[in-house]
Amino acid sequence: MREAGLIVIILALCIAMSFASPHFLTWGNFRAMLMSFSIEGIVVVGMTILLIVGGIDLSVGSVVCFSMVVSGALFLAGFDPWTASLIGIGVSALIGAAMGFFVTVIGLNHFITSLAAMVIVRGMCLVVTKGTPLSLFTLPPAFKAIGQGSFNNIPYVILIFVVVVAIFDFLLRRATAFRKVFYTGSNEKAAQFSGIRTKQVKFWVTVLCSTLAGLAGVIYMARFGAATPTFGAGMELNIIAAAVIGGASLNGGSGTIFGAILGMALLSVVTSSLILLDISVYWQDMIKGCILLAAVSIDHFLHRKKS
Amino acid sequence: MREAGLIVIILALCIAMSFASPHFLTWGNFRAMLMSFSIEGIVVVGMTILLIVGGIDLSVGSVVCFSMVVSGALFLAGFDPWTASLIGIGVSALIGAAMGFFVTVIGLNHFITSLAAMVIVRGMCLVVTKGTPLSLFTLPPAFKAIGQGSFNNIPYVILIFVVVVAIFDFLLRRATAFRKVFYTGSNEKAAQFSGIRTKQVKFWVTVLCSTLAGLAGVIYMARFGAATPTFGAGMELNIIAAAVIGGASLNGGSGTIFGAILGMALLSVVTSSLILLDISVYWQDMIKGCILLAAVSIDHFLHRKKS
Amino acid sequence: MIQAPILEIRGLSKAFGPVKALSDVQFELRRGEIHALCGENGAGKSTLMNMIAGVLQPDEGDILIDGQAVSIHSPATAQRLGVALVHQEIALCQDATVAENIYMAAINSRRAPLMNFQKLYADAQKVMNLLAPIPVRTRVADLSISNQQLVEIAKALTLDCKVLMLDEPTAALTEGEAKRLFSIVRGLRERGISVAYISHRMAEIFSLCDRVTVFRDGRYVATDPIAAVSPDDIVRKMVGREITQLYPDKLAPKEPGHLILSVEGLSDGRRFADVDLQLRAGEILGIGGLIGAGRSEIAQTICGLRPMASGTVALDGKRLRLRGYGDAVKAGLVYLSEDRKGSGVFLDLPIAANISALDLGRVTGPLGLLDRKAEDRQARELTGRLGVRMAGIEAAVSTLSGGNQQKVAIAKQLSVDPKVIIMDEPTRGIDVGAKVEIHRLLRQLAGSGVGVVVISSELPELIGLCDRVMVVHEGRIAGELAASELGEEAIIMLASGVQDSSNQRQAENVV
Amino acid sequence: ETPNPFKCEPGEKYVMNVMVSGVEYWFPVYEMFKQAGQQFGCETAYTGTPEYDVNKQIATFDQALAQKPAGILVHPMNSDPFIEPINRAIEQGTAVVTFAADSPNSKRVSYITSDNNAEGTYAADAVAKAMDGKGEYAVLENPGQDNHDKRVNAFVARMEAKWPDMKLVGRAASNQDPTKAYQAVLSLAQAHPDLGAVFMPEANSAIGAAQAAKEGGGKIRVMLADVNAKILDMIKAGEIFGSVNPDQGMQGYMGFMLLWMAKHPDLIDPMNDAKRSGFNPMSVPFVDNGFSIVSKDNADDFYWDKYLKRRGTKGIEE
Ligand SMILES: Nc1ncnc2c1ncn2[C@@H]1O[C@H](COP(=O)(O)OP(=O)(O)OP(=O)(O)O)[C@@H](O)[C@H]1O
Ligand SMILES: Nc1ncnc2c1ncn2[C@@H]1O[C@H](COP(=O)(O)OP(=O)(O)OP(=O)(O)O)[C@@H](O)[C@H]1O
Ligand SMILES: [Mg+2]
Ligand SMILES: [Mg+2]
Repeated sequence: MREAGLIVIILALCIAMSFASPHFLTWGNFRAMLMSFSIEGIVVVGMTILLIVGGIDLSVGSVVCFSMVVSGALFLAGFDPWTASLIGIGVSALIGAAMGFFVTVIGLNHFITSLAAMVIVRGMCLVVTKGTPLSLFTLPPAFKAIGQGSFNNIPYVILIFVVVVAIFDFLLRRATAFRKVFYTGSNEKAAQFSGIRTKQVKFWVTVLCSTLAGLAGVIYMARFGAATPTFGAGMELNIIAAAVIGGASLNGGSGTIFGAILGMALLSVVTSSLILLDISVYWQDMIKGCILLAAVSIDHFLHRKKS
Repeated sequence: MREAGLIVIILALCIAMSFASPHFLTWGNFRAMLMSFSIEGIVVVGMTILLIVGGIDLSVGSVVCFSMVVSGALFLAGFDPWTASLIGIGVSALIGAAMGFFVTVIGLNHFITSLAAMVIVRGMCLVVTKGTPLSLFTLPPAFKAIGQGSFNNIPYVILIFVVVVAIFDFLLRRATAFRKVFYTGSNEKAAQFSGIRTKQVKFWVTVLCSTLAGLAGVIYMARFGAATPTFGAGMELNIIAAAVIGGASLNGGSGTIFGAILGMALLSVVTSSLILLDISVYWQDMIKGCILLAAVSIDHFLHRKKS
Repeated sequence: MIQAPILEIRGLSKAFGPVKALSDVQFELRRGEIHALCGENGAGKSTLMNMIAGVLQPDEGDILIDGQAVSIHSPATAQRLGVALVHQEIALCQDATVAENIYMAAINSRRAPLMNFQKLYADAQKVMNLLAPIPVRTRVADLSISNQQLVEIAKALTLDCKVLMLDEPTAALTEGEAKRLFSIVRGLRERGISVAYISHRMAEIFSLCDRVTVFRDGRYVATDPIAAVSPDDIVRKMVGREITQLYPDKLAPKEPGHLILSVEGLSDGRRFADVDLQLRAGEILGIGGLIGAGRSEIAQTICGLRPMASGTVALDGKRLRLRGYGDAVKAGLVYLSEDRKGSGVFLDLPIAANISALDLGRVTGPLGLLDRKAEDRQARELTGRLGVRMAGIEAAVSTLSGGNQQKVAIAKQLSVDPKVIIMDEPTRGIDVGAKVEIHRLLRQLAGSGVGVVVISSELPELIGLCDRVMVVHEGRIAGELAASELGEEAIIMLASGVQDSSNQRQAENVV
Repeated sequence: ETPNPFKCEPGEKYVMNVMVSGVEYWFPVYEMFKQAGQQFGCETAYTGTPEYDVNKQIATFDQALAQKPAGILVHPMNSDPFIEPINRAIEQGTAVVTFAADSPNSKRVSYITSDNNAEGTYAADAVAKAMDGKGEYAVLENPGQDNHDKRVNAFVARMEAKWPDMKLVGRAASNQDPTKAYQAVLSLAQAHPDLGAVFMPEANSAIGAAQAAKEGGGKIRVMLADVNAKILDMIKAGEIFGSVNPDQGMQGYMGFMLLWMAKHPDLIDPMNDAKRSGFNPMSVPFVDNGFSIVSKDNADDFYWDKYLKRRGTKGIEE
């Protein structure tokens, strides 16, 4: 199993770190790491499913931002924050539907469609905010709690993340509807010859990915109490990297949610370790890249040996 | 032919623009557009060939920067600029070779390998420069001329670009060695069965792409008389977009240099038009993305009709 | 003095994980002979060929060429040693032209720095014409699967080799193309080239080959001169038992039941026109014709896999309005694709998931969740019935031999209890024993009231199995033959358009 | 009666040029640039690329140049790449003034900026004083961006020189990304439970950093440079300690003045060698536009949207 290799690598890193820094193996640090990737983790879920169907979405960073910005602007315009958030998520889903349209009806590929969407949606963020961050300082505490509160010392953000991951991991393994995603990504033609409406499948997965990005945007808004028009730029590469490290193939047909989350965790552990070890900022990027490369290589090696 | 559709679209845009703005059809504006994409165009050449073989390179922006930074640092350390540049290009080729190694020997995919390389090489730029731009004011005029001089009012940069494009376009269409690139990208197994050493092919194409990025870096250095550690960040998406608009497939097996350059030209004309039309910056990104999407859709439509 | 054989295999073994594909096998190919290699699906024939061609590496044992032990690490090495293989699965570069595919090896090894496309096209067209007049400037992706098979063979003919191995080259070819291939292969033999030939068609083996080697369960059984054995002997050695009746009994002439499938005036506006077809419960209808006649297109259009321009399709008297193939499946109309690898199976997915793909509803429990147990049960039952050789139902289909992949594709169709089943080259790559099983199964299905249509390029199959055969020529029904009229001559005449005068006229007009 | 000399010819146009043109830092600069232009009866325009890309910025600079404006107020993303374009502009008679970042080796007539070193130094003093000169601090960086690096370096240098008991315990790259800043501050707070302050040279990171500081119990003082509405709100709420904010308005207004003067050298009869040497007598090499310290008490005066509303202007869109 692909995941086993990643778990081994992550554990090895954690153990090494616990010797190097006494602060590493504390609940505080663990919580900090989890917090730092749990919202992005929701986006990873959608991206993984999209990769399985053979697509890709470069627009997620922009969509996260747009959902944030739209909800924020609506809130400032007098909507209650829950309605505003629902509309924000709805608008994200619409963006997904638009991309799905271009992919399935017009016949463009996911890469170029979502690249254009990335630019367009980022532009819309600018249009809505006029370039200035919206300060949502007045968000009611009940809403802010989504991003900042916790339950028995476990932040809601982490709970939401775990629930979303658990649900989609389960569905992806067990639900009939999601099985079609694998068929379509594995061999689209064979899926069509099995009576599967592959275009529909691709369409809905595209919508799902954007919707989850929208959800993430709303949670970010609750956490930061702000909506910044530049938020999430460059996020897509990190997210795709996590999914690919976790075993998703860019050619479609394979990938797991759990693996992708482990990929995300690996990236997070590395980043956090470098900071804890007080590595010079000039060296951080380089070391991070090297560890990443080494981890992926080792994982690949473990994986290959098994199969 | 894919290219015909793009030419039609670009011409249509230009004609529309020449009515909208008296400044559009001037040599000054034309020169500005050509200048703005001709060095990047050299990188596009390498990327297109890499896409044809089924690879992708996210590290080009970092490599452009590293080549610049290494050459610059060597020049400041007393090397003559020509030698320094050659070493810069050589180092870029080495980076390509390292990526090629991970792809062909270790067996990682191009995406994740080049993503790691992007981070690592960017880190190396920071390490070499300690984060501050190198001022290369003292570069001898003969060297600066590469980037800033012109011949009969045609900048050398544009001449170099045209020569590189012409050579590789010709080679890709006619050279036996480059046909293997198509075969490998189209069906690696089939190519292997015909005795083609597909790993070698992939390796050398990866090296070529980085080398051309290195060449671009050196020209940028001559043009700007500086080496900035953040240069070229985000360049990769633009470059891949150009190649894909020009007909290169992300699954390998198809693409042309000429098409990719037209893709680049389209992006450039759109950007330039928005500025000349004095469109509000808030709307620029959005309109740009929409035009891009429309252009790709129209192109796709023209193309589909023909075939 | 006896010359050393050109190719000799000694004590070769190969395992894929726990699966022993070959154990301690031997094989000997003499200069200038055509040597058949027989065995059931999964016996290890392709595995052996792949090792000789450098695609796979043996675990132990020797490969000797001209009496010299060699190690063949890669296809390139094999090529240098003069060994060439036509793979069982089509392996062509879809984006490249036919000509480039044909001469890919030559282009690779030649030193010329620049391509000479004029010469390439001219030479390639010459080679291609030996088999069929496929224009060589076409992209391979635009060819039908059987034409791709022809390109694959043409590719082998250009190789400058001493040993040519053909792995089921005729699996989807009709008589005409197969005959042309045989005369070419005989020509090669005259030139001293040695040929190893894998096929499940006994008739071919007896008309073409000099000797035959049989494998069973990954083990060597025997090698005999062809003159010294009968087809029954070979089958017995392959299967380990006697096969008494090759084809099941046909339907008594007056028995056909009610009309199940009725197609009228079907056209797609491009490849075929005015197709009428009636299928009655209990009968097996055959469809014959040459490659490119449009049989597959007709079948796919009936099932909603391609858009129709005009015409009607009625199932059980009710007119069908299909928005897509999914609707056809729901209505009980299923189609087995001739392109196994491209559209028949999901190579990377487990066998069980492949079989359940056609109707996931059957393995879905409450709440829309998959019922894994039901899925496994279904897979176990169907693979058992068809005798699929596999490590387990969780194994990826890509780990199966070609014939066993075909069985999985068939199992998928059978999983849904269809009303009408249209099978395009159903026994492509299936061994003799399994073929008998599948034929019996089809007959059983027909007997239970299912309408069965079999498209086949193998004339004996059409003749032996079907109650009635429709022959297609250039997109039109050229004629229909009742069981009593069936014969190779009759089918070929119709298929080539010789008999039907109206068609002939049309053909002239087209030209 | 002499006609008023401080007036533009018809069609005399002054352009401002920046990169990442959609972000609000530039807006007050342009606002005052525009106000000055209007007072002189000149046309003004706001140009630039929405991207963080020097190559694209130069393309927009070149395009602006192709329209032969009277002057360009440019923020060169990197200094040396602009030498050639700026010199080309000067040659064709377009005056060029750089602001907030310089291209010192070019022939630009003036450079106007706040003093990044002073900003960093001041920020360090403010933080250290609040901590009684004793404790641990960290910095978030954006390595490679010149003015940001200057602020950070000055901050650290000041601490070392003047506040020996202030200990630098960590540097992390946040690259203007709030999520990265958030993660970095959380990690830093884990490794250094006594962390008392964190400084970053821009506002984007601060949103994430402040949130992390808040979740860490509010012991960490967040200090930054630049402001936006969110930052101001947080300053007012006490979630952010303070900010040093360059006086963007002066940057724009004086930027215009410098351009206008450079374009009209004949207004004075120079009492030096300018005429002989061909030197522009109206060039002012360097102007410091100053900066403000934003704290709880004065934060209300820095809201951009309130300013726009009060003035009734359309900001960069006119
Ligand atoms: N990649 C693989 N992984 C696991 N098992 C494999 C693999 N390839 C082949 N096998 C197994 O090896 C055995 C021999 O397969 P092979 O393809 O050689 O059969 P074959 O004789 O060519 O059959 P057919 O007539 O169906 O083509 C089969 O049991 C098959 O499942
Ligand atoms: N570089 C190339 N460009 C175009 N076609 C090629 C190239 N290399 C090989 N071929 C094709 O492969 C075919 C076989 O090549 P090979 O060199 O074996 O042929 P040949 O008949 O010996 O040709 P000749 O001796 O005239 O070169 C040729 O007919 C040619 O069409
Ligand atoms: Mg086989
Ligand atoms: Mg067919």
